Amino acid sequence: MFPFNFEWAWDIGHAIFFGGFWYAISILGAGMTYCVLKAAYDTLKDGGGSHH
Amino acid sequence: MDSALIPEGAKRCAFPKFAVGIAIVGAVVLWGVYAMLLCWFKGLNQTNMNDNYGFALWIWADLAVIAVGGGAFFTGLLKYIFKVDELKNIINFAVIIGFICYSSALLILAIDIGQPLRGWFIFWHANVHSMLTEVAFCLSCYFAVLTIEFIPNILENRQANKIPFFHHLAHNMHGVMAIFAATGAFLSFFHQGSLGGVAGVMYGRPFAVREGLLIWPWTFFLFTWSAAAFGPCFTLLVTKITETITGKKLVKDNVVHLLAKISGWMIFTYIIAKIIDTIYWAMVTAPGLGFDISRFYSDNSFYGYWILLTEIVICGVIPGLLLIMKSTRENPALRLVAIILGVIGVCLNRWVMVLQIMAIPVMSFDTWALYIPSWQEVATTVLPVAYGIILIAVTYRYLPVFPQEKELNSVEPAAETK
Amino acid sequence: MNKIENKAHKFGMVIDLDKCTGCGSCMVSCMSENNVPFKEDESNKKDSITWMRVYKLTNGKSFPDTEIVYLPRPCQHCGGKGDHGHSPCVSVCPATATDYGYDTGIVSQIYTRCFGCRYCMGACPYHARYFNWWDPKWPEGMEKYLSPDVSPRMRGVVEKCSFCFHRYQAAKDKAYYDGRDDIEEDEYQTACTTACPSGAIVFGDLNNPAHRVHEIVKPDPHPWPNNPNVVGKSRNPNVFRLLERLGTNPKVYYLSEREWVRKAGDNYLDGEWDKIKNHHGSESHG
Amino acid sequence: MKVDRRSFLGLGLGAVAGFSVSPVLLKLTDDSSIWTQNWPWTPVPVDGEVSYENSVCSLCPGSCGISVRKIDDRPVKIEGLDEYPINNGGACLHGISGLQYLYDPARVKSPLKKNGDKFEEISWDDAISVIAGKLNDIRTAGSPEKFVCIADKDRGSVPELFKRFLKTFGSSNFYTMPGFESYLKLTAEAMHGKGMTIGFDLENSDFVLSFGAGIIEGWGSPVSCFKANASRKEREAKLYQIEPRLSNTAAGADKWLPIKPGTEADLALGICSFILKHNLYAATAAVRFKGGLNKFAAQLQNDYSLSKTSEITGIKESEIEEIATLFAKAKMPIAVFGKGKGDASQSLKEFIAVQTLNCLMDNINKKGGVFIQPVKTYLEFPEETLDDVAKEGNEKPRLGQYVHDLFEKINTSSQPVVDTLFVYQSNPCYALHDTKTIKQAVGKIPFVVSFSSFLDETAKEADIILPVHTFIERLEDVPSGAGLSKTVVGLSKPVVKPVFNTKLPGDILLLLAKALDGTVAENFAWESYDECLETVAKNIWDSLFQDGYAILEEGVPEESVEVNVAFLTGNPSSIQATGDGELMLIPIDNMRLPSAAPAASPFSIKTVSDEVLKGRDTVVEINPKTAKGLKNYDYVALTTPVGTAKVMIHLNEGIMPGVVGMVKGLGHSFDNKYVSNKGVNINELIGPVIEPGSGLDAAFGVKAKISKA
Repeated sequence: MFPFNFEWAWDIGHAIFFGGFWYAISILGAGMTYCVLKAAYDTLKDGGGSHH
Repeated sequence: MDSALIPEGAKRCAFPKFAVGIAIVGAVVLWGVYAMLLCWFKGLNQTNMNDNYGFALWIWADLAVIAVGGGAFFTGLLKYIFKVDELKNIINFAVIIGFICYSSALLILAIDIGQPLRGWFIFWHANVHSMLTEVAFCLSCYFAVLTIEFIPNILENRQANKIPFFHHLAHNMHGVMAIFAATGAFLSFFHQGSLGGVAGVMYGRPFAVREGLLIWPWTFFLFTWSAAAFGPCFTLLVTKITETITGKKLVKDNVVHLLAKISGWMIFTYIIAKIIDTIYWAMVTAPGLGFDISRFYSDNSFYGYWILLTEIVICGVIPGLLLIMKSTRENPALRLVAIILGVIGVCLNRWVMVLQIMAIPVMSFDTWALYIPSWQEVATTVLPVAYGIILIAVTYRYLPVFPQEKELNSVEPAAETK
Repeated sequence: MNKIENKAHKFGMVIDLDKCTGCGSCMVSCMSENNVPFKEDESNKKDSITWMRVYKLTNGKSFPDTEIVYLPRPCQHCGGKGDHGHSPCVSVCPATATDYGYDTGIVSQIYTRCFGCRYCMGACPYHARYFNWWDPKWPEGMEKYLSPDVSPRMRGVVEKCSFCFHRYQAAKDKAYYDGRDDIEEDEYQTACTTACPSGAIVFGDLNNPAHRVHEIVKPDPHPWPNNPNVVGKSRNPNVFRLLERLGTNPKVYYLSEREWVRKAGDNYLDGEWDKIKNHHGSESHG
Repeated sequence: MKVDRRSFLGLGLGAVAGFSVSPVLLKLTDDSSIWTQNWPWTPVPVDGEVSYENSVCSLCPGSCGISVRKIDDRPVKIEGLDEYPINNGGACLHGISGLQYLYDPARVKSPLKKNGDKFEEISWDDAISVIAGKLNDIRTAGSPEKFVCIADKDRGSVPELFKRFLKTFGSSNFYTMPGFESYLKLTAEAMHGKGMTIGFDLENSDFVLSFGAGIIEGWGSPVSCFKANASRKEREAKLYQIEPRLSNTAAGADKWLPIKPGTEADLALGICSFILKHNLYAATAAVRFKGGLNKFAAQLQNDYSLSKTSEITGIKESEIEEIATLFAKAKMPIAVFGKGKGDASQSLKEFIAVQTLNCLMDNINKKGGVFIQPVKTYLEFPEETLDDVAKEGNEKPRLGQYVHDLFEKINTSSQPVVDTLFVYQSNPCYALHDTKTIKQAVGKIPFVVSFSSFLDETAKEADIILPVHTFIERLEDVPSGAGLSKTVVGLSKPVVKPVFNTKLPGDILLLLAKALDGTVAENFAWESYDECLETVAKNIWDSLFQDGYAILEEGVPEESVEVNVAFLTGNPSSIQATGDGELMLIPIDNMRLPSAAPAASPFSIKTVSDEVLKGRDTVVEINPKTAKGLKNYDYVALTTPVGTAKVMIHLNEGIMPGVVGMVKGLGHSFDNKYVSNKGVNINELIGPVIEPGSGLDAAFGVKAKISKA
């Protein structure tokens, strides 16, 4: 799963498979990071908790 | 008692009644958990699997729940990418069903493998040429997507939503949901497909093997397609069951009709492809390996042509047609028949592609191998069903799952049923 | 690249079914050599670990025209379609726990890597792979006879015949120690081969024309015209492989003068056998 | 409150998040998988230095050379010994499984004494003194002939020591279990003179006509036979197999001739008759026949015309003609006898009838023929000195001719005829017909001593069990026999130190002798069995010690042999099976199952087909025509005059209609769960049938009924 695993090979199979995998992971990670950061920002902007 | 958690304006049964219901299903869960622990601590000798039946009931259940859970990705795809806006009224529920199905699938896999503590080797020491590797990666990633899709709905709980951070988080996640849904659809395409590929690449098994496109056998595409086609049937079926149990209408007819229509056309096109695939396999692939297809359906006490007929015609062609035609589709009874047949059809397909493959002798001097699962296998297979019922009950009670519920049930004070 | 290819072995065996008596020596020699466990009831052959299993075949005729033959079935060490090393099992293992040795042609199994998904077992049409449904247990004291050359397998993993790979390693070590480049034919023989009282099993390097197994099998280096996935078809009319038409390319060959036995090695449509039975490798290279 | 809850929540979530990203989880995951790779309950064999030791296997009469691979002092693998004159590299599954006997759960770990229903451990000293006391009492009472011994065989230094022990004690009652070798001697003695025996040069014969001999079922010296059988292909030698069932031998033969069970002798005589009638016999043969051939020929013409033979045996006249002609026309034909493994119950008439075929073709003492020669001796024991008690005892008649007579006598006599019984390395309570009566007889004997490595069925009936080393722990001479064309004595060497508190059988006898009154002790004056063996085998000791074996006789014998068919001219009737069932139950000898002692090993049981043993049930074979609607693995009750057993059915096209085939070697009942309590012991269903003229138990089967259970 990482280049340092010994069965890793720099071949087309690994490139496509793990390319797709890490790409998907990145999108999910980036998306969630954005949501969480933005939510934190929005919360602070609202003025710390009194949201009624 | 728990009224503070119940969505505003929604009517729910009394807590004790709810608690009793959960306890009953919970007992089933405990039975399943006991069987699961037996399998983990004593090993797979607790099952009736054997060296001919390395894949058995569990793998069927796994494939089946993933297939019927396909409603989540397909509905998401339609809603977020193809902008079929009506589906927003059922997407929450589709996601919850998907979440249940996929979490169950992962649990079953964790019980099924002989060395659960080494299960992560499939990621760490991945063999990228194996369809099962592809399944594991895409399945896990897609489960993450489903979780992400499920989170906003949880955060919309009356109490959770009062917390500003959660409120904003849910809001923001809704904003970028299309990206998640697109990723989910991409991942789903591959893992549904690679589950089909698991069978299709077994070129030592003439019953399973298929020719295909590049590295993907035709079963790859058929599985994706069938999951997209029959998944919505399951979503509709569970919605119907939930409506029946709660005694409330939860989703408007036009939404149901739309999803049923899409499903109908998907089933219809899928079954044409499946028929072509079956004919080609029966006339070309298998005979090329020395097998007349009668070999796969005779000389044993269970598998006959009836299974092929049931899968393709009774549970494929018929539901497809019923859902395509407006008159039958909009007839509640016939629609129900169609979606039930559809769900049976896809489950039967997965059965055939797991258990019948294992049953059929390949060497000329080998014999049919039939097997009956042990109670431990049955219990662990029932476990996800019970867990699913509990999760649906809890989410229905505490989360605003059905946006149209309030509107559809505001005329009269609803009867208090669970 | 070429040099490495030339040096690559392709170990295989040919089993003379006319000589095999079904005595079971190969099975037991294999069990003893490879620390195969046993349990109280081994009569359910679907959960009985026998890397080498002897099948009993009959010609299906009724008394008194019945004939039987015994067919020992080790792991076939398939080369996969086109003999490219993508054996049915190797190509499906998700965790690279089974591998194809391009220098030996041997399909290995790494027990500590296997996590027991059993996909390889489903993919193998020969039932050559076995799962450890139970913890291996020996009666008190009997574990003293276990050989350190092969580690006993833990519960929950798949195991199978390795062509006694440890014997290859030992032979190679000895050759290296003696300052030789390569091993001799008789230095590396599997436990089943040496045990067979009838001498029905011949083991060696299918790539080496001087080896007996090559002399008997005469493998065709070219793909079979009828099916390009099939490579290494025997040019000996009495030699066949199990399920050859699937393109698995086993390295275990069988020899029999009886036609019904050769026919039982594969599957044929009605009437097909008579058309196909005289195709023995590509004629142009005979 | 609100703030608290929130900070608590935050703290909790933070802790979880922190834990998740810390290396702890990763480390735990990794550690747990490493743990699964090294589970403490999965054994790890200790490595060490590799060495090989050669020895001889004495599990069966085959006497194959073995090579034992050792890691330091642990034997880990038994293989056939290359270049050994009997098996040359090959080995049978039982020999290869040999190490499992070493650590067998049913091994007797120290001397045991029965107390009520249970055995108690006692010391060797106590065991010896108890037994010696008992034996001295017998001698004092003046009835030394009431001391009886049963051994597995009668050749080799250990059986000789037992015989010597008995003789110097004053008893002639030494018996051996039925074995192929004793039948060979019996046949040779009846036809060719005292002290003779028979060997078959199978590897050089071009036509083998086998009357049910399981040449690849464990007959004779199994590995040697396997080799001879396998080389048929290259030698273009033919094998014709005559038996009611498609055994492996029949399946591997060039032709299988199904015959009505128990009529093999008639077929052999029918073929003799045909050969004589058509003058197909060797011209040189006639002179060998004592009293000429004419009278014998005339008798055969009368009793065994082609049509009559065909009627008796169920074999077509044309086929009898064909085999008779092929046999007679072959360059070097051999007819072999001894159904199955050649041990257990056999008929002397059948042996003689078949051997007459060999004599008619005059392939006697020719390459590829039958070797008839005196039994080779190689041991030289000093002359016994007998005291009066011994002399008197030896004068008294033996209690019976064969071991089954002995038990018969014990059961029928009102007086106790046996006072003390020694059972050495044999299991009559399992292996003899009608085991119930055998056990009953053993129960009547006041004092039974078992010399056994395993707590088997007979040992369990004993009053004292003296545990002996297994073959792999032993020093012993192992003479071959078993119908081989050569006589080889191998030396079994202790390749491992005794695992338990056991002794060599020879040493036990020395200890016992020293504790006895009279002249017994002075006849056993050796320090140890080692010294004894080296002394008595001095003629071949050098070769035995250095090469691991000594060849006593090899090549074609030069003896000129007479043939006496008086037994046949006495016109004995053929054996009839007892009972009134419509089916005939016959035993099946299976290479993968030892039929007597020692019992199967876990490995060999594991190889047994599920068409033979299924779970705890014996599976019997019947022809689908006989099945009458029964399906595979249906339960049936199998009833014979001797007993009833619940068994499963397997439909087999390879067995004659009307015949039920049941494997030998199952149904053990001792403390080894891998081997015992599986299936039925066929000897519980068959009773002895005594052959007139020979006195042998010649039961080839029994009439039986089956009914759905």
